Amino acid sequence: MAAEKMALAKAITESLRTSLEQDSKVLVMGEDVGKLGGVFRVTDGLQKDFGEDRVIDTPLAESGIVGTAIGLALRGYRPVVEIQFDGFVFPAYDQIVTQLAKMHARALGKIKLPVVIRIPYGGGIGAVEHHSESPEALFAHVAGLKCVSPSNASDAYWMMQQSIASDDPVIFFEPKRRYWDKGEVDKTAIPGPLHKARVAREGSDLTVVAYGPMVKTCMEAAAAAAEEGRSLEVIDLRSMSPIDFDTVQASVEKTGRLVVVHEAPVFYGSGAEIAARITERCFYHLEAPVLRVGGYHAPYPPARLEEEYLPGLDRILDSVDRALAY
Amino acid sequence: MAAEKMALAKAITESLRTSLEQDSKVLVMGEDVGKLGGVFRVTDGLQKDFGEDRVIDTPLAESGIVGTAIGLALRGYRPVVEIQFDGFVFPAYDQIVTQLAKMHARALGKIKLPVVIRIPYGGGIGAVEHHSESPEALFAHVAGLKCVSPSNASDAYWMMQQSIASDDPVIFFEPKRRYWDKGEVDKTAIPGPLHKARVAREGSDLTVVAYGPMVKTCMEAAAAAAEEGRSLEVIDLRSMSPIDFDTVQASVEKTGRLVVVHEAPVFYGSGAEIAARITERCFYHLEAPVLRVGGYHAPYPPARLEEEYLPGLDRILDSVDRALAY
Amino acid sequence: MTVESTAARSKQPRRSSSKRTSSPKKKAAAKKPAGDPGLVQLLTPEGERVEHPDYAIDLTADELRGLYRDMVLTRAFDAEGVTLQRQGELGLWPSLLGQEAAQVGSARAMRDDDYAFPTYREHGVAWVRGVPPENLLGMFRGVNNGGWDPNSNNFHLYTIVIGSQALHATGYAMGITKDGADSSVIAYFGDGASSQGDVAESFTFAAVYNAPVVFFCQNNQWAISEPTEKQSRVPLYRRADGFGFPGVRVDGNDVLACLAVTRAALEHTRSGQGPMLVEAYTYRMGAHTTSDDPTRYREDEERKGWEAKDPILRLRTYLENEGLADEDFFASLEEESTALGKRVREAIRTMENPDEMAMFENIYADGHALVDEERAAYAAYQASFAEEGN
Amino acid sequence: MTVESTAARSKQPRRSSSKRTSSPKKKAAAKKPAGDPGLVQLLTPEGERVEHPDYAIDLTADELRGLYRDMVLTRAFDAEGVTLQRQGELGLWPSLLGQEAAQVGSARAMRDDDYAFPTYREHGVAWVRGVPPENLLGMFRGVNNGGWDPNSNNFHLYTIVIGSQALHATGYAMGITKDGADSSVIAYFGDGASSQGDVAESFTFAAVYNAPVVFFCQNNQWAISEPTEKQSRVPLYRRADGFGFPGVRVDGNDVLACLAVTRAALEHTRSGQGPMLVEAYTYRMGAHTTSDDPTRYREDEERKGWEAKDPILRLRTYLENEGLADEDFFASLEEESTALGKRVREAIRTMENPDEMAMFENIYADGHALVDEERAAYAAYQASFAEEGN
Ligand SMILES: Cc1ncc(C[n+]2csc(CCOP(=O)(O)OP(=O)(O)O)c2C)c(N)n1
Ligand SMILES: Cc1ncc(C[n+]2csc(CCOP(=O)(O)OP(=O)(O)O)c2C)c(N)n1
Ligand SMILES: [Mg+2]
Ligand SMILES: [Mg+2]
Repeated sequence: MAAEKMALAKAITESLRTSLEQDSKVLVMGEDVGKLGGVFRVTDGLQKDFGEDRVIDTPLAESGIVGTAIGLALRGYRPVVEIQFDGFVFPAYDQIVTQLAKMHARALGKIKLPVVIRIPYGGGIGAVEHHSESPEALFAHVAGLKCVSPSNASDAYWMMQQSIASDDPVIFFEPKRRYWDKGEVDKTAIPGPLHKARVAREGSDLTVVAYGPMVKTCMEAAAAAAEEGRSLEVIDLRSMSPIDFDTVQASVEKTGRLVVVHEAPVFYGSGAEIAARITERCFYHLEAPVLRVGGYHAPYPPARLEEEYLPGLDRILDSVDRALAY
Repeated sequence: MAAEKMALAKAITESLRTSLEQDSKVLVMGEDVGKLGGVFRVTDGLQKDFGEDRVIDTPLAESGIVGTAIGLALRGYRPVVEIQFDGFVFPAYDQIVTQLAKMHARALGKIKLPVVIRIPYGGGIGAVEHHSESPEALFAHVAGLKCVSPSNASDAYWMMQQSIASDDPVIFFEPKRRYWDKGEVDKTAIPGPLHKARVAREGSDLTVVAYGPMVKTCMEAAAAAAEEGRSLEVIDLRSMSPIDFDTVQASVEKTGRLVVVHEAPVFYGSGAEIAARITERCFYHLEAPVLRVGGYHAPYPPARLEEEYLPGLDRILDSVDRALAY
Repeated sequence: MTVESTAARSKQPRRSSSKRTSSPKKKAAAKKPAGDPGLVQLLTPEGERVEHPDYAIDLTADELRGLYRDMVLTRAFDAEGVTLQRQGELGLWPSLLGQEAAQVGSARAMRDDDYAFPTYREHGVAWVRGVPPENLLGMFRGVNNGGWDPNSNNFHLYTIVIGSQALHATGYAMGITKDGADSSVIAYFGDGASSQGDVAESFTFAAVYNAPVVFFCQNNQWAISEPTEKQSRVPLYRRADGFGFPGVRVDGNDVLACLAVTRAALEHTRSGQGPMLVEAYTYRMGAHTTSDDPTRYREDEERKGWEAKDPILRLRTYLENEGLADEDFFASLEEESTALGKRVREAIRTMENPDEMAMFENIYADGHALVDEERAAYAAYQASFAEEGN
Repeated sequence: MTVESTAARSKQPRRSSSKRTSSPKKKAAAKKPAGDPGLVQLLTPEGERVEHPDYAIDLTADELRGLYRDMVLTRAFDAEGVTLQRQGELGLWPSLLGQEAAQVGSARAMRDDDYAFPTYREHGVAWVRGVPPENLLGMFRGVNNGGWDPNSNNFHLYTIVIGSQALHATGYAMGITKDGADSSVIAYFGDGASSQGDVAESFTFAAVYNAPVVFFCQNNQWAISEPTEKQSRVPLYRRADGFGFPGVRVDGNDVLACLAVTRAALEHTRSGQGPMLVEAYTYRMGAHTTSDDPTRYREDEERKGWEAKDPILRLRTYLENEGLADEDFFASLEEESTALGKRVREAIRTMENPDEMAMFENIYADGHALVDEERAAYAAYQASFAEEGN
């Protein structure tokens, strides 16, 4: 058994390394990804080993990074782009939404754009403004993009390689506050499909759906709930577009109750889509409305308030209680 | 009674004219808004009457337009910005999301940014790519912005002035395919609040919620349903952020059924938010899950397919039937 | 390459052709351009050959007639586009009228292995690259959003969001460098586009990575209703200098100058010196698109002034004066034009609407569960009408 | 204006002060700068006054001491920022170490009615504008995202999204023109920021509208780990030329030159000639921020080379050599620095966390139903703990 324990960030590094090794068309590009190895050191050592030609420090211009990545993909490359922080993806939004997402359709399939956009996202690290946001709904709404987020090292390792192997553009949301969390990675395993949800904990009273950084929090909530005699099933969604509704549906048909948890603001967030669709699919099974726990309709607050802003154990359990009270 | 019949586009022109007259700080700016009067002639004649200093043809750069509008607002102006078509707002997305939406909060309220961004949106006009999109969910998700859309000339007239008067940034979505639809505008009336929904047609069997261009389609659907003996209540939402959930709730408590209709893709669309929240508010009143009718998870299709892509009478009535069948 | 292109594009610049038209005698007679010294011109509006110290060109009669033919046929099918729009066959048509020399000249400077990234008005470039005109018209008819295979002619899809393609071109050029190839790229854009941040960023990337890309800006004086002064207070070719690469302004209505300058620019990029900017100074003779009404914002006088500088006329005068083309040539070209117009017209009129299920195709290369679900639901919904109909 | 600023900012440029320090004799002795002729320098690293044909400056001893004091105090509280971060009082601190002259010099060139749009490192500009240092530190402590009132000192909030503020500055300047005022604006940004589309677009808008804005680029050689060559292959001041306005490179470690050049640039903009670009050639002596580890990407040698060009040192040498400041001055300034550090430290340590309900405030000026709902729900939720606690 080849499993190694490694931090989530390290698992991504290893995954990038493997991809760079296996396919000479894979490129890593972004601000400070070279010598510095990225502000989170996720690309640490890669430029040293693969050269400046494949691990590329770019000018400070996100639209330029994504736009030239598209051009590189048109030339046959598979660029993996790093956006330094969630809040800095917006200058590239036009290129992502109007070009990256739509070019395959515009060309009636004759063009493929295997571009991965890595975005360290989410809060909980005490950062200044624009460094703690969760913009996934703004990408998942857009057809032509796929959006995924690993919650643990093993998924980070495999999902990154699958994203790079995908012929579609993938927005790869990295749960930055979990970068340092260690987990087992078995590099010889055969991974499941990229867009399949995972039942992270089985339970019978209520289903909790989360992805990325919130999975750990929800597992903790489930453990706490168990002590109070409540059996929560936790689903790690893994993919926000497409969403594996089948797995969620199967769970909700069993438990009859659903709470969706994410850091992003609830209003127009992914929880809305999950609630709407699962309610439609499980209308006769639901004993309570789908409840959502997430950020408020407010700019991400200054660091000293983020504990209050972010969904934590208490707020999740409060919603669990409310759902169970129906 | 001072009501005049005028086209929706004309009502906006008149409203802008009135605002320019009443407040010397109001500016109109955008590409081709001057001599040409905009590609839809919405700003027709304004530059002639108010001069190049107040009705400003800008360089072809949307981020620049919104970014300088922010600066002008900081200097005390109230810019009304035109984005030529929905699909061209994305180069400005960063300025809208990271600056326009957040600066009031960043300054702890010491800065106000009364900027209106006019976006002619939606399909049905047989246009080429990027000219028919409905990106409202991408703005409504973002705290700090308000998003509204009139469905008729009178609302267009009043809501524009209210948006300009608002001290918050407002994204004003103009239903371009209804630009030429005429309606009564009473310039002496006292308008209701900007963010209040309107019951456009009373009914008892099922509630239909729509906004902007889809209101007319839903009214037609309600008329058709009435012939089949089904009484639909149609709500014109008018505001996508904030959403007047109270009005929708009251209606659903009465009818027990809800169908939400919009042109934008359903996946992560505004219908999801409405479905999720109304299900929570009206759990015991709903006889059927909230159903959504909207665009598919696809880039807006070429013009020859848009009739199939856009929600029309049949697709709305199909969902009504499905909801009533529960 | 399709049959209608004048000559197969060579793999190398066609510098060594043997039969030359400008004999030494002629050369001696060539005058310096009268106008703006900063404007590269090789053929005056009056059809006189002039020399430019930095840009020599020496073409065979065949090549000259070929350029003429390209421009005439491009103008012909472009006019057909306008007509077809009037007749309701197209939703929209952006005419290139007046810009034939800029497009044909620059495109003829390219090698087969070079790549063109157009905006939405480069019908002349498309023609030279061998893209059948019908293919271009499809998106303006509304049957697709582009849809030709960019790689079959190294001619990318039309890009409507202004300026975006400049970055794609730059990235593509960066890829060429990585491949160790000596191909090059042309990014086409307009005077209006020069204001977009994306264009500036593409200048930065191209300069920093020494990418082999020629930025070819057709300054046709207008961005819809806005004159170029709304985009810049100095000539656009100067923009490049501040990014550290050369810019040059060429008479965009002079096909010889456009060819010579673009050729030199492409060579410059191939030699590893990085990008170059060419500003082709030209004029949009028609409306912005068929939806536009230019009488609202510009004087007819201005247009008339430019008529005298017509790119086709001046080459015709030259060909006639020099005896490089006879009446037969012009007559048969007229027939060819008519035939091309007819061919395009027929192709459009018989162009089928896409199947409605096409909405659900080509959104993802590897599929997407929701698309599958929506496709199935739509098919079932459509089938329900058929059932009801039974 | 707060008391700590050296001198009240005048409503007009202080050109007519009477007591001048450079006597004719001194002037005659002044040398031409030895280095890059394109680099404007008035005070060499060795502390020698040199003349520049285009940029004269003539300051009183008071004013010179004032500039010195500004730089020293800025450096002092900046160092305090680093210390406070190490001690866990701040989450982050971006030190301006090495850039004091660029910031103090440019800011001292401004009038009260001018407006500064900083990025996130302009502590020296803030100081001169009279913003209390504690206010700057709040956002790095995480108690707010800025939060000072920009209009009380005409000093806008720090902007973290690189390049955005250049457009705000330009729009603000456009408003000044509309108002018929003769104020001006400075947009501060870095070498890295020069690559952002927003900065290019601000150049375009400012040029086209003749907006009174000085683009002040502090080229501190690094954008985090990337040297300036990753952003441009030519000096950044040249960027302006391609947009049709002048650019100049100034020794960014020479406070006199920064003052003189910025003053001239501001005058240029006031005269209705539109924008100007100033590139202050300087060096970021410290880490990018306290989170950064520069040993990973640059040699200590480089830093050492720049130590010899220290902006404070050279002015001190000059003051001493010219007898313009005595030991008392330096001693009391040291005390003042210590006191300022202490004041900032205490202010930070006693800075209260915001009330949690502040999350729901100031999102909208006119309110928003959902915010009200969420605020109420949160309050009820919080109250439920209190109840349970009972
Ligand atoms: C980002 C964006 N904004 C606005 C438009 C609408 N629009 C289409 S063409 C055009 C003018 C383009 O002018 P120019 O770049 O000079 O090209 P030309 O049409 O003259 O060839 C505008 C504003 C667009 N297509 N994309
Ligand atoms: C749009 C955007 N992208 C990335 C970042 C992350 N970032 C913060 S500072 C910085 C480097 C800025 O360099 P420069 O403009 O030279 O300013 P300096 O820090 O040297 O003062 C980067 C990449 C950001 N803040 N905004
Ligand atoms: Mg143009
Ligand atoms: Mg820097």
